[in-house]
Amino acid sequence: MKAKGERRKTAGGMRKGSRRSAVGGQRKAVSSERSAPRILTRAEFDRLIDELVAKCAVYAPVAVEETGKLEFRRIGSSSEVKLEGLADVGVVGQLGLRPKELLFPQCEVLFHFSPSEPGRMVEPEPPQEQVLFGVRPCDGAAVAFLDRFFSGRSDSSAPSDIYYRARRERTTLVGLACNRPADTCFCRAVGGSPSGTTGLDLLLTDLSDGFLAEPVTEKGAALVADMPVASQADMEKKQRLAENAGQAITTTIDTASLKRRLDRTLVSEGSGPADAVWQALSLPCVNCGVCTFLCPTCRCFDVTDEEFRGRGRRMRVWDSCQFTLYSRHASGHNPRATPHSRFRNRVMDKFSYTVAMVGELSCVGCGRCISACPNGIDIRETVETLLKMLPE
Amino acid sequence: MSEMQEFEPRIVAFLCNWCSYAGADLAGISRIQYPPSIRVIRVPCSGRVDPLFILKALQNGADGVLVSGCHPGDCHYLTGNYVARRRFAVLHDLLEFCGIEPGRVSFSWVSAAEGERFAEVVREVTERIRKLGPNRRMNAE
Amino acid sequence: MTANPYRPIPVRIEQVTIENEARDLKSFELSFVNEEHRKGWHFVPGQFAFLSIAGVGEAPFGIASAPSEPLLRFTVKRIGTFTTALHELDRGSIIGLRGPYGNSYPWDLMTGRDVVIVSGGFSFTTLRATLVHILQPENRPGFGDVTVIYGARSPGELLYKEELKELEKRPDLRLVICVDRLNGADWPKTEGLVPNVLRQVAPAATNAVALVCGPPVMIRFTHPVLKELGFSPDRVFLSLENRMKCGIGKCGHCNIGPKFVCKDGPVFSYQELLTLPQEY
Amino acid sequence: MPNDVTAVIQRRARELLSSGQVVMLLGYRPGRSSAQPAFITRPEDASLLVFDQSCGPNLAAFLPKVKHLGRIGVVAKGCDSRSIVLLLQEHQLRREDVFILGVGCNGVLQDSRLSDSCQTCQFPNPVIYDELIGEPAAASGQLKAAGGQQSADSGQRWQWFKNEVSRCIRCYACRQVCPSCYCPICFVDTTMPSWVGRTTRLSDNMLFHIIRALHMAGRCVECGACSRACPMAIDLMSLNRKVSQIVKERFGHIAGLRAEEKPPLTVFDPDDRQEFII
Repeated sequence: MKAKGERRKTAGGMRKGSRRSAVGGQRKAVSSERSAPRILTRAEFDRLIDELVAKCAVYAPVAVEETGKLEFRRIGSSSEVKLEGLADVGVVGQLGLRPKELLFPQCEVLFHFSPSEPGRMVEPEPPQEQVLFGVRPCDGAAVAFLDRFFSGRSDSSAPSDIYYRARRERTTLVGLACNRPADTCFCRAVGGSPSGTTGLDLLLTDLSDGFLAEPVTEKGAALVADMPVASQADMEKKQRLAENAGQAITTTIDTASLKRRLDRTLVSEGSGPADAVWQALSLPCVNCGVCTFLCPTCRCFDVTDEEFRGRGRRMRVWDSCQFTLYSRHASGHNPRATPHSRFRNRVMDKFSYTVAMVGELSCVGCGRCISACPNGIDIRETVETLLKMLPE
Repeated sequence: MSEMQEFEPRIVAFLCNWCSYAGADLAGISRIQYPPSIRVIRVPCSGRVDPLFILKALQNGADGVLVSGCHPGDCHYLTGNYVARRRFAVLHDLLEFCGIEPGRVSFSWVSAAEGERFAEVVREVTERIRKLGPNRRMNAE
Repeated sequence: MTANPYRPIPVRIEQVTIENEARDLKSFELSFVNEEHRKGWHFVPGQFAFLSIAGVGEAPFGIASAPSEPLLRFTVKRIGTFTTALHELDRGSIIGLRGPYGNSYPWDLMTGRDVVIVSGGFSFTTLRATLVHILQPENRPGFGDVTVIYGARSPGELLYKEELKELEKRPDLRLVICVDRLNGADWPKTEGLVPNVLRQVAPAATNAVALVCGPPVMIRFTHPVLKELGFSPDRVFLSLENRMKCGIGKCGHCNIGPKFVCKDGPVFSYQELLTLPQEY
Repeated sequence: MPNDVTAVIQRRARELLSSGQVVMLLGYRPGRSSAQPAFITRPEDASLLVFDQSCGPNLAAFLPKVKHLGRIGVVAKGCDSRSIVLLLQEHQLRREDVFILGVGCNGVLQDSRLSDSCQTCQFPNPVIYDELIGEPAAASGQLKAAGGQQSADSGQRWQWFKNEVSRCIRCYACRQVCPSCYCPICFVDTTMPSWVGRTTRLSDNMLFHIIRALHMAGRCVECGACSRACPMAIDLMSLNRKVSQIVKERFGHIAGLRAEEKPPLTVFDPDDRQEFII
């Protein structure tokens, strides 16, 4: 009963292979003798969390009063965690804090400096160990994508991002399978699964009378090594839940065909019929940054310095390709001056560009951009239209 | 408490070129004493003062801001200060609503002939801010 | 511990030269503060680097000096926050440097061939580096005819004027300097827009490689002329300068389709650009 | 089964497009999650249009972007029509640029609850239109005191404000959906000087939100589009209501009612109250 990192759907030109993280040597796939699924009662689960809280930072879904939504918060005790019924709601962190922010914060200090000592730039203290509970499989897949994007490339022109890596190496992701996906979920259409393990260290499934815990990495196995091994009946129950959840997601996308169609539009920009398709699709888009900021794979950043009373810092701050400022040169020239070219860039990034860059789609089907778009733009409809309107 | 007494506020003063700046000048020429708390920025008209300037000053470490222009009816550009007055009124009420301490941002009219009044305004504003203590709410730190 | 790719190394400004009449173009010549940094610094003409001022920020610039020159040179137009701050710095100031980044001009392809350099405005920087590199006595025999067409709006806006006057005398180089309007000046000798001058000069396309760098409008009108002259798209190379923040393919800003100008560029063949969206 | 209003909108859209009276009909179409703005240019597509309580986006925000195409037909609720008036006042639009299909509005639903802004709506019916479709809606809105947050204690108000704006992720959805935010370059996007830092620390967020609210003074029609767009559920409506209240109390102005009125912060009365001036 070995839990395997499943392979994601491959699109044209995509490299096949394991999605095991290229970042962080700690995340070894679990050895077969430690891979046996375990069973955790709620009491054992609470004990595990309280033990971890004493050792490191623990984040888990918490119902937030102001927003009325579930978001990840640092917890001080197992009593704060809301796990009942959690497997039955949509993706966590639709609003508020999301797992991405714990690996790639919206504002992150790169260096501290003092203008009186030019040339001296001091890196911040290394991040602390953290464990994230209740990460959804789509978000796990997104982390695996970020691992690959932020890791060094073989051609050495793009070295590894040490800030991302430092956080990633000190992070353990404990997933929670979705028993009832939301109506905005479409992970299966982009190669994921409501019970997928990609990017995770341990996957929990809510069996209602306890959690089934399947180790994915050695890190994950270590958390549950002393728990009882699950029975055949537990495994069968999990299997049924996973199948039901999978069947609830009916959206399908021919991602390979989509990529071929999208790639054909690259050359005809500006004049070709594809441009009219993009213009029509982007009309309701107002180029705000909601979709990109909430997207678990969007990773663009700006670098900005600030100085206050003799102390300064260089920070990186999330940026969005939907903003005009994003691509505007200091001279005023803007290579993506039109709203539809910015809209297009985002969709192309998800379904074409990152396949060319690192061999993977960068849409994991979490549906956050659908539920958060102020004008109700639905990426599934966008993709449907593109498949219909663009020639193969 | 002693820290509070020693606290010397830093106040950014946006003074219109035609009246309040001249008023400050007169205060200086007349050797009228007032606290050395203000850092003057001369602007062509109080109508030039964007609320952004005021908030930016507070963000960048000012403990208070004073905006001063010509008395209503005396604007060198006829109506600049009238329009500015509406803007400042909204800013004043909104800052209060947001819980920025009343008195952090002050407005006054001082003419070129009112050297003593200028000194009096600075004394009053300084005293208010001294009582409020250092600006922490709007501060960048 | 791997080196932090975001960490700038300290360099000292050794020389500041005002390059144009408008005084908004300055050349900064830099030396390394630490010897080990100097030893570890290797670049090829066409590459760029980030200059960095703590508290102000960073910005990328093409390297205007050739590898053989003792000081690193950057020619910078005062246009934004960073460049304004840089322009205020004097000799002796310490700033930061990150790089070198990007590919370079296609030196393998250029070897043994004629080289045609077409440049306008202040983008001449990396092409100056290229030209100086080619003209090194040990390098010059490796190339065929070298033609340079360099234009600016007015005589006062030309970069590296004294150097250009010297280069004009060289027999092994065809250097045509032009300006949009001469306004009665006696130098340079040619009046006209770069694409038009290129058409008149008409360098042979057989066995030649063209390097183009300039403002977007010049690039747009230069392409058709090169095509007329018989340059195939795989022999025309452009150096692009999209907005960028990291230089190492992470921040996302400089993408043209799936390519990043910082790591896949800044030099692209026209052939490659034909397969990418026109986002440059 | 299309409701009556939907049926009339569809029919009129078809007629207006067929007769060439408008080049585009800006209305709503159902989306998978919520209603979406629809940009109908062919009479045969008019059947896509709907009108119901899920039609939240303020369509006036799109008018400056599509007016170059020709005369635009637009479906306008009470608040949307006030935004059109505002755009007319500020010369962003000419009356002949638009053909307004006004509709009475019973409020917009968000997460199946009446949207916050609609709970205090005083103008559910269009204040300007070429045609009124359906029956006028009854004004049911209760005038809420600007922000239930108006505690007497400055420190408590500060806590409330801090708590709200500290959540901001600076996605600018509030700005992008707002018909009143049409500046080609927003103050947060200037780089010379850079007025507002790019970070999401409190002081940058505060600067953004205070100035955003100030820029709404006399210009906010309280449609609630910003509030509904906010992914962090920041209480933008309280700030908006407050500036509207200030402008109403001090200058007697209500935004977006009469096209011939001047924006209140561009004019003055010599007798404006100045009790706040030393």
